[in-house]
Amino acid sequence: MDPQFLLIQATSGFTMAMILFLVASGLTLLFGVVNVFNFAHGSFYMIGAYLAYTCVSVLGFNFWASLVLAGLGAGVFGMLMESIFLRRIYGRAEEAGFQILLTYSFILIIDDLVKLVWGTEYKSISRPPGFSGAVELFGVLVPTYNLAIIALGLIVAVAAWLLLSRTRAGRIARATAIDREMLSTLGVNVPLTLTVVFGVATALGGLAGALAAPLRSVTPGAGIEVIIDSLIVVVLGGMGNFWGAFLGAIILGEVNAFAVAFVADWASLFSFIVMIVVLIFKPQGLFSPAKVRKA
Amino acid sequence: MDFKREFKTLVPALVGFLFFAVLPAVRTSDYQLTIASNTIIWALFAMSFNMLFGMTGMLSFGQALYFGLGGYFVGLLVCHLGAGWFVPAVFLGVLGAGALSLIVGPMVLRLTGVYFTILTLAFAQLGWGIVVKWYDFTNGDDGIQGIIPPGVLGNKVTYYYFCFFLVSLSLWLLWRISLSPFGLILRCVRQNPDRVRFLGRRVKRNQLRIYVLSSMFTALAGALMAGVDNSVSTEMWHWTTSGEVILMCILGGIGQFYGPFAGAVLMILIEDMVGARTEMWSMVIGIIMLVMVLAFPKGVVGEFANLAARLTKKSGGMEVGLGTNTRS
Amino acid sequence: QEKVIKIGALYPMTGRAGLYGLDSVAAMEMAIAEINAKGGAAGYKLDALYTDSKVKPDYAVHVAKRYIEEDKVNFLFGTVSSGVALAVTEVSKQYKKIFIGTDAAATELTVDNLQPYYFRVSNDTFQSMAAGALYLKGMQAKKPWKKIAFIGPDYAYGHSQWNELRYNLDKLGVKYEVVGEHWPKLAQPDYTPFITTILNQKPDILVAGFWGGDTVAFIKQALPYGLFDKMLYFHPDAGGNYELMSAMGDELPNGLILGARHYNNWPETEGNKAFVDDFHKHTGRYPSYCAEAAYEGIYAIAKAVEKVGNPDDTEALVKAFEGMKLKMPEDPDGFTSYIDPASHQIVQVQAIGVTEPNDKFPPAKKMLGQWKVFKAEDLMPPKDFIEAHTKK
Amino acid sequence: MEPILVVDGIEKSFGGLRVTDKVGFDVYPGELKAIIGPNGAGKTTLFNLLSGHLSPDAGRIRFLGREIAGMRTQDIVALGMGRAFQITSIFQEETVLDNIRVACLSKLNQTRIFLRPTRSHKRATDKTFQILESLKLEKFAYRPAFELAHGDQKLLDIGIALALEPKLLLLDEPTSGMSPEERVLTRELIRELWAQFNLALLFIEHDMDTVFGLAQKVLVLQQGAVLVEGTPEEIQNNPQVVTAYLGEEL
Amino acid sequence: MDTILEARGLNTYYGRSHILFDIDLSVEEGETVCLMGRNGAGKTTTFRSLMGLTPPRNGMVVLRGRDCTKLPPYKKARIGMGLVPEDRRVFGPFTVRENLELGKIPGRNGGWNLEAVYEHFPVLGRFADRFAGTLSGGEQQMLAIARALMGNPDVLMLDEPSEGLSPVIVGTLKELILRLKEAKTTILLSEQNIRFAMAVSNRAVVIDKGHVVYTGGIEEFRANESVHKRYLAV
Ligand SMILES: Nc1ncnc2c1ncn2[C@@H]1O[C@H](COP(=O)(O)OP(=O)(O)OP(=O)(O)O)[C@@H](O)[C@H]1O
Ligand SMILES: Nc1ncnc2c1ncn2[C@@H]1O[C@H](COP(=O)(O)OP(=O)(O)OP(=O)(O)O)[C@@H](O)[C@H]1O
Ligand SMILES: [Mg+2]
Ligand SMILES: [Mg+2]
Repeated sequence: MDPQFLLIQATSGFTMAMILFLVASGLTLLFGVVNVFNFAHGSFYMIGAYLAYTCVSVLGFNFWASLVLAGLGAGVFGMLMESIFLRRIYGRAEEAGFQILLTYSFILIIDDLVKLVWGTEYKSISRPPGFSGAVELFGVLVPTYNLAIIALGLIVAVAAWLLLSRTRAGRIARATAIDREMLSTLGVNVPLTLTVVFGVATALGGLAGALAAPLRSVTPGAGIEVIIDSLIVVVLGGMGNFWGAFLGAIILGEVNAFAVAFVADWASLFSFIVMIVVLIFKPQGLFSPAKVRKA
Repeated sequence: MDFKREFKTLVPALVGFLFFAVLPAVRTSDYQLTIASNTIIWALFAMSFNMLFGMTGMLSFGQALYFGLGGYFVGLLVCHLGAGWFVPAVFLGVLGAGALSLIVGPMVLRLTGVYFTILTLAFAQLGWGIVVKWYDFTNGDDGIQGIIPPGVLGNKVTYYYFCFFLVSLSLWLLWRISLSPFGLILRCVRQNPDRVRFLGRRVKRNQLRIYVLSSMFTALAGALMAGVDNSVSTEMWHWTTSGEVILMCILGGIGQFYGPFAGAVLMILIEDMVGARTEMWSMVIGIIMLVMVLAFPKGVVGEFANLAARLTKKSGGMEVGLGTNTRS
Repeated sequence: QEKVIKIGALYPMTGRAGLYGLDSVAAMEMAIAEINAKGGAAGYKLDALYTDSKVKPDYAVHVAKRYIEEDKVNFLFGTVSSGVALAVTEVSKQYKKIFIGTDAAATELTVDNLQPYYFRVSNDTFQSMAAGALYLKGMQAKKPWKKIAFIGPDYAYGHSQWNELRYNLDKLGVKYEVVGEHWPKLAQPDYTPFITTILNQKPDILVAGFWGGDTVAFIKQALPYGLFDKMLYFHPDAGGNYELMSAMGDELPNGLILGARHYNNWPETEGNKAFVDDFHKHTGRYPSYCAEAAYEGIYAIAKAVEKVGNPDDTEALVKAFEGMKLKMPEDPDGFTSYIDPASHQIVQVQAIGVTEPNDKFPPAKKMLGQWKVFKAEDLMPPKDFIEAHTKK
Repeated sequence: MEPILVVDGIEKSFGGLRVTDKVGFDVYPGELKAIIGPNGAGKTTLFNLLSGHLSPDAGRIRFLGREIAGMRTQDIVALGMGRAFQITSIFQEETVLDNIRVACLSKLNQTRIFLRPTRSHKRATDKTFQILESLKLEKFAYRPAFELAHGDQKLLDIGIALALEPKLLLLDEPTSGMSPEERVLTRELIRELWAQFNLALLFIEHDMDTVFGLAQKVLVLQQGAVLVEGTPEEIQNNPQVVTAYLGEEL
Repeated sequence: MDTILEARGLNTYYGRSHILFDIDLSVEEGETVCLMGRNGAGKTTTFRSLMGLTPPRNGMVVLRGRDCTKLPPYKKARIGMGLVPEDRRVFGPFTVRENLELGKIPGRNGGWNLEAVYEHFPVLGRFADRFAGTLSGGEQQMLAIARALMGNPDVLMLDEPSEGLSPVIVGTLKELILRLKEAKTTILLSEQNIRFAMAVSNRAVVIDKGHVVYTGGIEEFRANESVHKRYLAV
C-alpha cells in the first residue's frame, strides 16, 4: 500500500474526527458529566447552522463573528429550554425516561420552528475568506478550513478538560450528577449550575453546527442525523470523559476513513461494528469512569 | 388482599378485551379496523418492551431488531416460498427472534446502564444496516410488498381476529408472568440486583430470560404487522422504531402494567389525528408530549390510577400498577 | 351537493425531504386551482387531502388506507421516497384505487412491482441512466475517457442508478474501467475520506448518485481538494435539481454535468416559463424538479375524469390513463409526453446540461446550459431488462 | 463438634492498602459471635469476603466442609449462608410480604415458575407469614417496603436472610440508626430468632450494650487483623481493646 | 446571648402526610442544642425543613432575626447554615480532598480550611486522595462533618452524627464538638445516643410524632426521668 495514501486517509479521518468530537462535546458534557440526556442535542446543532446562515448570508456579518453569535444563540435558546421546561422534571422518579421524552419533544418542536423560520430550502454558506483553499503538509493536501476545525477541536478539548478537572466550577458540575440536593446544602445554586451547563453544552452544539455549515447543506432534519454518531462517540470514550470522547471520535473517524478506502462496500456499517467490538471488550468504554465501591 | 389487588387490574383488562373483541361488529368503517389492528399489535410490542424496561429496568434501545426480524421472517418466507408459509413464518419468526436474542443477549447483558442501552442500539442498527445493504436477499430499503395472508386470513376481519387472539394470548401470558415468582424476581432485579444475588439467584440469567421472552413477543408483533400492512420495510428495524416504543411506554406510564397499552393507543390515535389535520404535526405532537410530561408525570394510566385512588380515598387504590409500583 | 374528485396526497413535509414534498404540494394546489377555476373536470371539482408521509412506509400505508376507507378518495397521489411508493402501490393494488406516482423513481414500480392501478408521470432512474449512458458514449467520441468511479448513497436508489447506468453503457457497447465504487450512507455528513480515496483512484469520470442535500455537502467538501479540476463530475439523475444551484450560489463550480427530471430554464417553451413563473408567484421561490410532475399529475387526473365522465369507474379510468398524452412543461416543442400503456410509465424526452453562470433564477448564481437532449423512446427499459427483472 | 465456618489466614488489599490481614477464626453451630472494631477496621470487608462479594487475595474459608473462597455469592448462599446488610438492602417498591416471599421462593427454587401467580404458592406464602410473625411485621404485610420506618426495614432485611434458611447468618450493624428503645427490642428479637431458627450468628455492631448483651464470643478487629477473641468479660477488661476501641465511658 | 436560628410554628408535609406540627425551636449563639426523639419522630424532617430541602408548608425559619423561610437551600448555606445529613452523602466518585473543596463556600471565611481539617481529622489527611466511596462508614461520617465545616457555618446542623461510629470515635467526636463549642460554633444536633447527647449539649428538645414535647436545659433534662421514659423509652 502506498504510504502516502495511508497518510492522506489518516488525515481525512482526523478531520472527520474533529467535527465528530465538536458535535459530541456538548453531549458529553451533559450526558456524561451532569447526567442529563439531551436527545435534542442535534436540534441545537441545526439551530447553530441556521443562525450562522442568517448571520453570514442574510445579515452579512463576518464569518467568525457569526460563529460566535450562532453558538451564543443556540446556548441562550438551550438555557431557555432548560429553565422553562427541563428543570421541572429534575428529581422525579424515572427522571431519565422523562428526560428522553421531554427532549424528544424538543426535537419535534424545533424541527417545525426551524421550518417556520427558515423554510425548507437548502441553505449553505461559503467558507470564510482565506479558508477556501488547501495547503500541502508533508505532501498531503489539507483544506485550510479543515485545519481550522482541527485547531478548534483541540482547543475545545483542552479547554473543557481544564475547566472540568481543574476548576471549582467544573467540579461542581460533575457533582451535580451525583447528588444535587446535597450540593445545594453546600451553597451551590444547583438549578443555575444546570442551566449554565445546559447552555454551554447547547452552545457547543450550536457552534459545531455553525462550523460545519460551510461543509454541509443546512437542511431541516439535520439534527436527527448527528445524534446517533454523537452518542457513539460519547459512549465509546467512556461517559463524561472528555479525552475519552476525543479518542472515541478519532477512532471512529479513522476507522471510517480506512473502511472507505479498503472495504468500501461495507463502510456504512463500520461505526456500529466498532462500537460493538469496543464495548464487548471494554464494557465501560475506552476510558472507564472511576470505579467506586457502593458506600 | 392479594386477590383483590389482582381483581382491580383485571377490570380494565376485561373492558379492553371486550372493546376490541366487539369492535369489528360495531365499527363504522374498515379503517377503524386497521387502526385497531395497529393499536393492538403496537400494544403488544410496547407491553413486551415494558417487561424489559418497566419491570426489569433494562432500557433496550434496540427492540426494533426483533420487531423487524419478525416482520421480515414473514415477508421473506412469503415472498420466496409463497403465501402458504404465512402462518408458519409467524411462528418461525418468533423462534428466530428467540435464537437471535440468545446470541445477542449474553453480549449486551455484559453491560449495564447507558452502556447496555447503547450497545442494544448498536446491534439493532447493525441489523438495520445489513437489511438495507443485503439488497439481493432482503430487497433493501425498497421493502417487501405483497404479503397477503392466505385463505380466510386474507379477509380483514378474520385477520383482525387472528391478531386479536394471538395478542390477547400474549398479553395474558405477560400478565401471568408479571404475577408469577419469575415476575417478582425480575422486579427485584431492577430494584436491587445485589440483593437478588444474595438470594442465590443469578441476575444475568434472569435478565437473559426476560430479554429472550420479550424479544419473542416483539417478533410476534412484527410478524403480525406484516399482515396488516401487506408489506414490510426497513423502517421496522430502524432506531426510530425502538424510540417510538419507548415513548409509548413512558407516555402511558412506565410503572403501570397497562401503561404501555394506553401509550400505544394514545400515540397511534394522536399520530393519526394530528397527521391528518396539519402538516405541522411535528410541533403539535411535540407540544402534546411536552404538556403530558410536565402535567402528567406518571403517564396516563398512572395519573388515572391516582385520580381514582383520590376519589375512592383508599390508599389501596395506589396499588393498581401491577407491573411495578413506582415510588410516589 | 357539489361533485368532487378527491385526491389523497402523501408527501414528506418535514426533514430533509420536506422541500420536495412542499414543492409538490404547492404545485398540486396550483393545478387544482387552475382546473377548478375553469369549472373542474366533467363537472367535478378537484379536492386534495395532504398528509405528511414522514418517509415511513408503514405510516404511509396507514394513511393510504385512511384515505380510501374514511375519506373515500378517488385517487392516491404522490410520494417522494420509493420505499413509501412501493408500500403504497401495494395498498392501491389491494383496494383497486388508482395511484398516481409523481416522483419516486425506483424502476421496479413500473417493472417488477407494476400493478394495474399505478401510473407514473415522472421519469424513473432507468430513463435518467439511459440518457446518462448516451451522454457518456457521446463524450467518449470527443474526449476519450476510460476510468470511471461511482459514489452514491448506500440504499436501493443509489445502487439502482449504478446498475442501470452500467447496464446501459454495456448495451451501448461503451468500453470503460471501474476504478472505484463508494457507498456513503444516506445523509452522510462527512465525505472527506471518500474524497481522498477517489482522488487516489484517479478516475476520468466520477459518476454521482447523491440525493438531496448530500450533493451540496459532497461538492463543498471536494472543492478545496480540486477534485473538479482533476475529473469530470457527472450526476445524471438528481444532480441538476434547482435546490443545489440555489443553495450553492457562486460556489458551484462550472463544468459539472448534471441532470434532473425537470429544469426551470429548459426547455425555453411558453409552457415551461408559465409554469415556473406561476410557481414563483405562488410561493416566492423557484420550484425544484418534483413540482412539475405533481402539477402534471393533477392535470392527468382531470383529463382522465373528463374522458370517463366520472371519477368512480376505476377500470375505465385505467383505460383512460393508458396511452394518455400529456403536454408537460418539460416537453420541448414538437414533443408530447405520453403514458406507455404497457408499463404505465410516462415516456419523456430527457436533457442533460452543464453548469454555467446564470443569475436569472435567484438565489442561484449558476444554472445548467449547453444542453444535450435525448429522444424519449431511446430511454425506455428494453424487453430483456424487463424480463430479467420480472422473472426475479 | 465441628465448626461450620473456618476462616484461615485470609488477606485482602485495595491498591496498597491492606484491609484484611491474615484473619482467622471459627464459628460453631449455634454460636452467637460479635465482631467489633474501630471504623475502617475491615469488618464489612470481612463479611464481603465471607459472602463472596469479594474474593480474598490469600487464605482459606471453609463453610460446611466446602472451600468457598472465591466462590460466587449465589452459590455460597445456596450452601446456607445468609446476610443482612449495613445499609439496608431490601426491595423498596415491593410489599413487605413479597420481600420475604421472594426469598422463600428462591429457597424453594421456584423462581423460574412464570405462569402460576405468586399468591398460589402456598408453601412459600405460609413460610413467609411465619417469618413475618417472628419479626412482628405481619401488620405491614401489604405495605410497600419503603413506607416502613428505618428500624423495621432493618428487620425486614434480616427476614429476607432468614427466609433462605441459613445455617450461618451474618448481620452488619443490625441496630444502627435505632432508638435505644428499638435497640432493646431488636436485641431480644435477634435472640429469639437465633433460638427459633437454630442459627449460628455472626454480627458486627458498634453498640456495646448489644454486643455484650447478646454475644457469647467477641472477635475484635483492628487495622484488618484480629486483635483478640474472647468472651464478653475478657474483651471488656482487655486493656488493648479499651484503648483501641471502647475508649473511656462517656 | 443572641438567638441565631429560630423555627416558629413549622408545619411540614411529605405529600399528603403531615409530619411536623407547629415546631418551635430556637438556638442561641454559641450553644449546642440537641433534638431527641424516637425513630420517625421527625428529627430529620426538622432539619430538612430548616435547611429548605423540604420546605415547611407554613411557619417561619429565622436566621439572625431575618426571615429566610422562603430561601432555597443554597442561599441558606451561604448565609451560614451547614448540614450534615444522617446518611452522610459524600460524593463517592470524588476524592476526599475534592469533597472537602466542594464544601468551601466562596465568601465565607473563618478558621476552617484544608489544613485545619486535616489537623482535626488526621484520617482524612491520610486518605486525601482516596475516592470517598471507598471509605468505611465511620470515615465517611468524618468526611461529611469536615465538609460541612469547610463552609465555616454559623450554625452547624448534625443529624445523628454518632450513628455507626465505634465508641472511641464517638469519644473523639465528643471532643471535637466540645472544641467547636469552645470556638463558639453554634450547633444543632439530633441524637439517639443519649449519653453522647447529654455530654455535649446545653439544651435538649424532645420531639414526638412531630410535636415538640419538651424543651429544657441539659441538667434539668438529665433529671427528668419521666420525659426519658415517655418519649425516649430508656
Ligand atoms: N473498594 C475499596 N477500595 C479501597 N479501599 C477500600 C475499599 N473497600 C474498603 N476499603 C477500605 O478498607 C477499610 C475497611 O473498610 P470496611 O468497610 O471493611 O470497614 P468497617 O470495619 O466495616 O468500618 P465501619 O465500622 O466504619 O463500617 C477502610 O479504610 C476502607 O476505606
Ligand atoms: N420521603 C418520605 N415520604 C413520606 N414519609 C416520609 C418520608 N421521609 C420520612 N417520612 C416519614 O416522616 C416521619 C418522620 O421521619 P424523620 O426521618 O424526620 O424521623 P427521624 O426522627 O429523623 O427518625 P430516625 O431516627 O429514624 O432518623 C416518619 O414517620 C417517616 O416515616
Ligand atoms: Mg462497615
Ligand atoms: Mg432521622
